[in-house]
Amino acid sequence: MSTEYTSSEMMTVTAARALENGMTCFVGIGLPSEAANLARLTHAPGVVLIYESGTLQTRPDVLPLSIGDGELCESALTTVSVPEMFRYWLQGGHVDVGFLGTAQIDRYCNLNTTLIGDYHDPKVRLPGGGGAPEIATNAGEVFITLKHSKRTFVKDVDFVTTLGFGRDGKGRDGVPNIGRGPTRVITDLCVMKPDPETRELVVVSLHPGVTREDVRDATGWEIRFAEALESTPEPSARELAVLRELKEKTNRKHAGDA
Amino acid sequence: MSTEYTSSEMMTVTAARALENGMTCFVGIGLPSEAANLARLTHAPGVVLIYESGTLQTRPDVLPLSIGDGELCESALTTVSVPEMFRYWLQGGHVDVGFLGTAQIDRYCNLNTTLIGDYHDPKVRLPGGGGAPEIATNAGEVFITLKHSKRTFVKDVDFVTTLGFGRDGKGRDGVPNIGRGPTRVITDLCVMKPDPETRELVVVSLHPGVTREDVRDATGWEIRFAEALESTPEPSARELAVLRELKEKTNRKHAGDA
Amino acid sequence: MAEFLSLHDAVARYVEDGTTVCMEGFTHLIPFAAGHEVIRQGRRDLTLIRMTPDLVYDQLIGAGCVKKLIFSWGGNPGVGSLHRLRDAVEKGWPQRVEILEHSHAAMACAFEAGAAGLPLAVLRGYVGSDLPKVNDQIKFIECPFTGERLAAVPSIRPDVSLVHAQKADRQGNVLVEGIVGVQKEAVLAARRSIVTVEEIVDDLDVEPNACVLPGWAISAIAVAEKGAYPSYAHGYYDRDNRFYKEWDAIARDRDAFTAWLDDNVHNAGGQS
Amino acid sequence: MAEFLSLHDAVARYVEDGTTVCMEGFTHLIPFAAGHEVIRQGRRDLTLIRMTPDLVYDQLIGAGCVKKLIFSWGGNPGVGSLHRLRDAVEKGWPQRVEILEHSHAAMACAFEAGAAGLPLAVLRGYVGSDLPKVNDQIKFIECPFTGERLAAVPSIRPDVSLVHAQKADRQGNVLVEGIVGVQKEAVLAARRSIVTVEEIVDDLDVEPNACVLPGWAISAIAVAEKGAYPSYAHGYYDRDNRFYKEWDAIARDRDAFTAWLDDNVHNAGGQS
Repeated sequence: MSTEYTSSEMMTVTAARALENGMTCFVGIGLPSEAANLARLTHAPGVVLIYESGTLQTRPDVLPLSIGDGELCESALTTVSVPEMFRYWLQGGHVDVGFLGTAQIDRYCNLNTTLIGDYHDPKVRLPGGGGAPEIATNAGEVFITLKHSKRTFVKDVDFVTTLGFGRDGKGRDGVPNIGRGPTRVITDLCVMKPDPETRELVVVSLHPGVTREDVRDATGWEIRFAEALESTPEPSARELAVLRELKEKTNRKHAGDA
Repeated sequence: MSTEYTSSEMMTVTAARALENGMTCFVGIGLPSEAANLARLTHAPGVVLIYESGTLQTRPDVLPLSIGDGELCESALTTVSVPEMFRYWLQGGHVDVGFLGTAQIDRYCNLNTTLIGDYHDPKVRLPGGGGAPEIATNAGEVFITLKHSKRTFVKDVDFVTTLGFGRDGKGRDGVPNIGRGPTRVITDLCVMKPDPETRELVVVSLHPGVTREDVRDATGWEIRFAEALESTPEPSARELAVLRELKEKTNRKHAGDA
Repeated sequence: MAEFLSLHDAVARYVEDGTTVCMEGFTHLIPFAAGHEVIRQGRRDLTLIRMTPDLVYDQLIGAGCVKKLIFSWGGNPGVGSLHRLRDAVEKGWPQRVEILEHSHAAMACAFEAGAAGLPLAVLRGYVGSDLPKVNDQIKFIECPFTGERLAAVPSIRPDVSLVHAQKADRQGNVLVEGIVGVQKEAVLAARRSIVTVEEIVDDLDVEPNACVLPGWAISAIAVAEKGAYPSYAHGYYDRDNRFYKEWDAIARDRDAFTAWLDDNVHNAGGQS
Repeated sequence: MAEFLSLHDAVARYVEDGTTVCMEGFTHLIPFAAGHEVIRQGRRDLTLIRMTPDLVYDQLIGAGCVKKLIFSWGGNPGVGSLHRLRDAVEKGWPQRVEILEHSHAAMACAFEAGAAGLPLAVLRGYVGSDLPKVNDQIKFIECPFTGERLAAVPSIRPDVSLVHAQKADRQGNVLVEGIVGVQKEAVLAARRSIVTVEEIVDDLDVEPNACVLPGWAISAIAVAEKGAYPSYAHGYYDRDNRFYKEWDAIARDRDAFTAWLDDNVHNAGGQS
C-alpha cells in the first residue's frame, strides 16, 4: 500500500474510518461531509447521513457545496422541515454521531465558530454557531475534524460557541440528557482523544511520517501523547481512488453550474 | 316559502346561515359538521372547513361519520399532522369560528362533555373534551348548536369541560390571547346570544311556531328573552333540498359500506 | 434497525404485562390487527395511551387487558359511547380502569414533545376548564418573556407504540399517507415501536416531503393485510362505517361482546 | 386571502422603513428576487431575521437597508465569509449593523413557536455555550415535572415574511417542495406574508401530505420567475454554485460590490 497521498487525504480517510456501518451521523458541511460520504462509498454503505437542511438518509453523488444543495434532497429517503430535524431527529435522540468542523478548538474540545477577539469589537467575525451547539450536546457522541495549526488549536478558545468539556473539563458532569461529547479529533497530523479523567486532548495516533515535534509545533498548548502511541494506518488504494473520484466529480459539478 | 320542514332541519339551516363566505371554521362532528357543509353547499361556497383530523379546507360529498373519514382527506386542500393542526392552525390563530356541539350547556355557555354526576363515581361517562377546550379559547369566536331540552340546558354544568364564560360569566375577563368565546347558540327552538354585560344566554330569535313557553319548558333555568325578540327566517326550498340530498347521500354511503 | 417479524412475534417480544402501550391512528389507520393480537396473547395491566380510544381500545378494555387509560376523547365517533369503556369506568366490569384525561390539543402537544425528546409540552390551553382539577399532570408555567400563564403537560413517552401504515420497503422504511394523525410522533416518542403494514414493496416511490418513517427509527415491522379494518387505509380500503354503527349494539351487552370477541379475536387466529 | 400583486406592489405595500422582515429559505428557495426588490425600493432600518443570512442578506446589508440582524449562521456556505456582513459588523460600512445571534436549533424552535402562536420556545439547548452571555433573549426555565433546566427563547413573530416557492394555484394556494426549511413556519409566524412563485397553475396536483400553504394564510402572491436564483427551485433549476463561489471576490471589495449592485439590482429593473 505505498500509494502516495496528501496529508488532507490522510485526514479525510482517517475521519471516514471513524464512522461505522449503521451509525446515524449528523453531518457538518466541508471536511465532515467529505469524510462521511467517503465512509458511505467505501466500508460503511449503511451509514445514515443526516444534514441539518432536513434531508434524512441522503446519498449524494457529488459533495454538496452548501448544507442544502439539491443533490441532498434528491438522493434522500425523505426531507423534513428544519424545525422537525432539530426537534424530532436531533433532540429526539436519533443521532449517534455528530460530525463537526470548527474554526478554533481548545484543549478541552470546546469549539469556537463565533469570532476571534472581543465579542463587541471582533478582530474576525466568523459565521456563528449554526447547528453545532445542539449537535454537540444532543448527539450520542461527536467527532471533530479540522486542519492542525497553532491558529486553530488554542489553549482556550476566544468564545465557547459549542461545548466540548467546558473551560475546566467538567462541563458535562452532572448534566442530564447530554451526549458523551467529543470522542475523537482527526487532523491532517494525528488523531486525538480526550483523556478519560481530565478530558484534556491526548494524541493517540500519529499519521505516517508525522513526528511528535510536528504536532507540538502546530498546537497552541503543551499537547500530551498517549503512552501507547499508535501509527495511523495508511489510506488504501481503494479509499484514495473513491475519494479522488468524488472530489473530481464535485469540482466538475460546482464549476459547471451556470 | 311554505315548504314543510322539521325542527331539526330548522336548526341545521339556521346554524348554517351563521357561517359567512371566507370564514375559516374548525368543525365539530355531528350537528356542526352538517350545518357547516350545508353552508358550503348553499350561500357560503368559500367557507373554509377544518377538521381536527388535520384536513384543511375540505369539501366532502357526504357527511363524515367520524372526524377522520376518508372523504375529508380526499377532498381537502391538504392534510397536516394532528399536532400541527392544533399548534399552527388553531393555536396559531387561523380559525375564525369554532363550531361545537355539546352534551350539556349552562347559562354562561360553559360546555360539559365529560360526565354527568361526580367525577370519581359518574352517573354517565361522556366521551370527554376532545378538541373543544382549546377550540373554544383559541378560535376567534364560537358557535354552538344542539337540541333544546332540560337535560342539555342546565343552570350549571356538572363539569366545565370547555369554557364559555365561566361559572360567573367573567371567565374570559383579563385573560390574554383568548377568543371572544360563544357568540351564538342555535337549537331546534331558537337562537340565543350571551348578554353583552352579564354573558348570560338570552333568546334573541324564536323559530317559526315556537313559543316562549316552549323554550322555558326546555331550559333548566329562568331563561331571558331579548326585548326585540325576532322570528327566525324559515328555511328556503333550496336549503332544504340541498340538506335532504346531503343527508340521503350520507345515509346511503354509511349503510352501504361493507 | 427495523426487523421484519410476524405480528405474533413482534407483539410477543415487545408487549408485556404492565407495559405502557400507545396504539395511534386518528380515525384512519387504526392498528386493529395489532390490538387483537395483544388481546389474543392475553396481556394484562396495560397502560394504554391514545387520543381517541375508538373501538380497538373498547375491545382491549372489555377483554380485560387494561389497568389505566390516558386519552382525550373516548367515544364511537358519530355513533355514541364506547360501552365497554363506560362499563369499566362506571361499573368496574371486567375490572375498574383508571383514567387520566386531557384535551386533544394537550395530547397532540405531548406527543410532539415526546418525539422531540423533551420532558414537557407547553400550550395555550385548559383556560377555564375543570380538567386540571381532575388531572394532576396538568400544570401552569409563566412565560419568562411575556409573563403569560401557559399550560404544561408531561410529554408522552410510551414503552412501545403500535401503528399501522400503508407500506414498507425492504429496508423497513415506512410510508404513512392521508390523515397521518400523531403516528410519526407516537413512533418517535416510544422506546420501541411496531409498525404493521398492508404490504412490503421494492420502492416506496414517494414525493420528497411525504411522511416517511426510516427503518432505523422502528423496532419491528409486521405485514397485516387489512390490518386497520374496520378503520381504513387511504388508497387500500374504506372505513366500514356500517360496522362502527353495528358495534354500538355489540358492545352494549356484555354477553354479545364476549361472543363477538371469541368469534372475531380469540378464535380468529390472527395473521401470523 | 392571498392577493395577486406584482412583486413591486407587494413589497411596496408590506415592507416599510423599520419593518421586521424575515426572508427564509434554507439554501433552497431563497427569495432573491424579493430581496432585490427591497433594495431597489431603498428601504432603510430593517430588522432582518434569518437562520442562514446567505448572499441575499449580504446584499441587503451592503446596500445599507439593515439596522439589525437576527441569525444563527452567517456565512457563504462551503465558500467562506459573508464579506458585506463582516464589513458592517467589524468596520461599520456602510453602517453598523446590530446583531443578535442564536443557534440553529433555537431559531428553528422559535419559528415553530411563532407559527404555533406561542410567546416562547423551549429546547434542550445552549448547554455550556457562551451564546447566552451575549444574547439576553436566551433564558432558562425549570421543567415543572422533572426539574430539568431547559433553554427558552422568544418566538419569532416578524412583521412580514418573504418566501419563494415553486407554484401557486389560482386561489393562491402554494406548493413548497424539496428542502422546505422553515418557510411554512416563517409565513405562519408573520403578521403579513409575501410568497413569490415560479408560476401560477390551474391545479397544484399534489399528494395529500405535501407542504401546501393555503391562500387564506398568505397576504400576497407575486410571480417571480427564477426568483430564487442563484439559489435554486427543486424541479425548476439548480443552485448556481459557481456564482456562490464568485460572490466571494465580488463581496470582498466595496467598489466591486457597489458596481455589482448597480448592474444587477438597482439598474436591473426587477420583474414588476
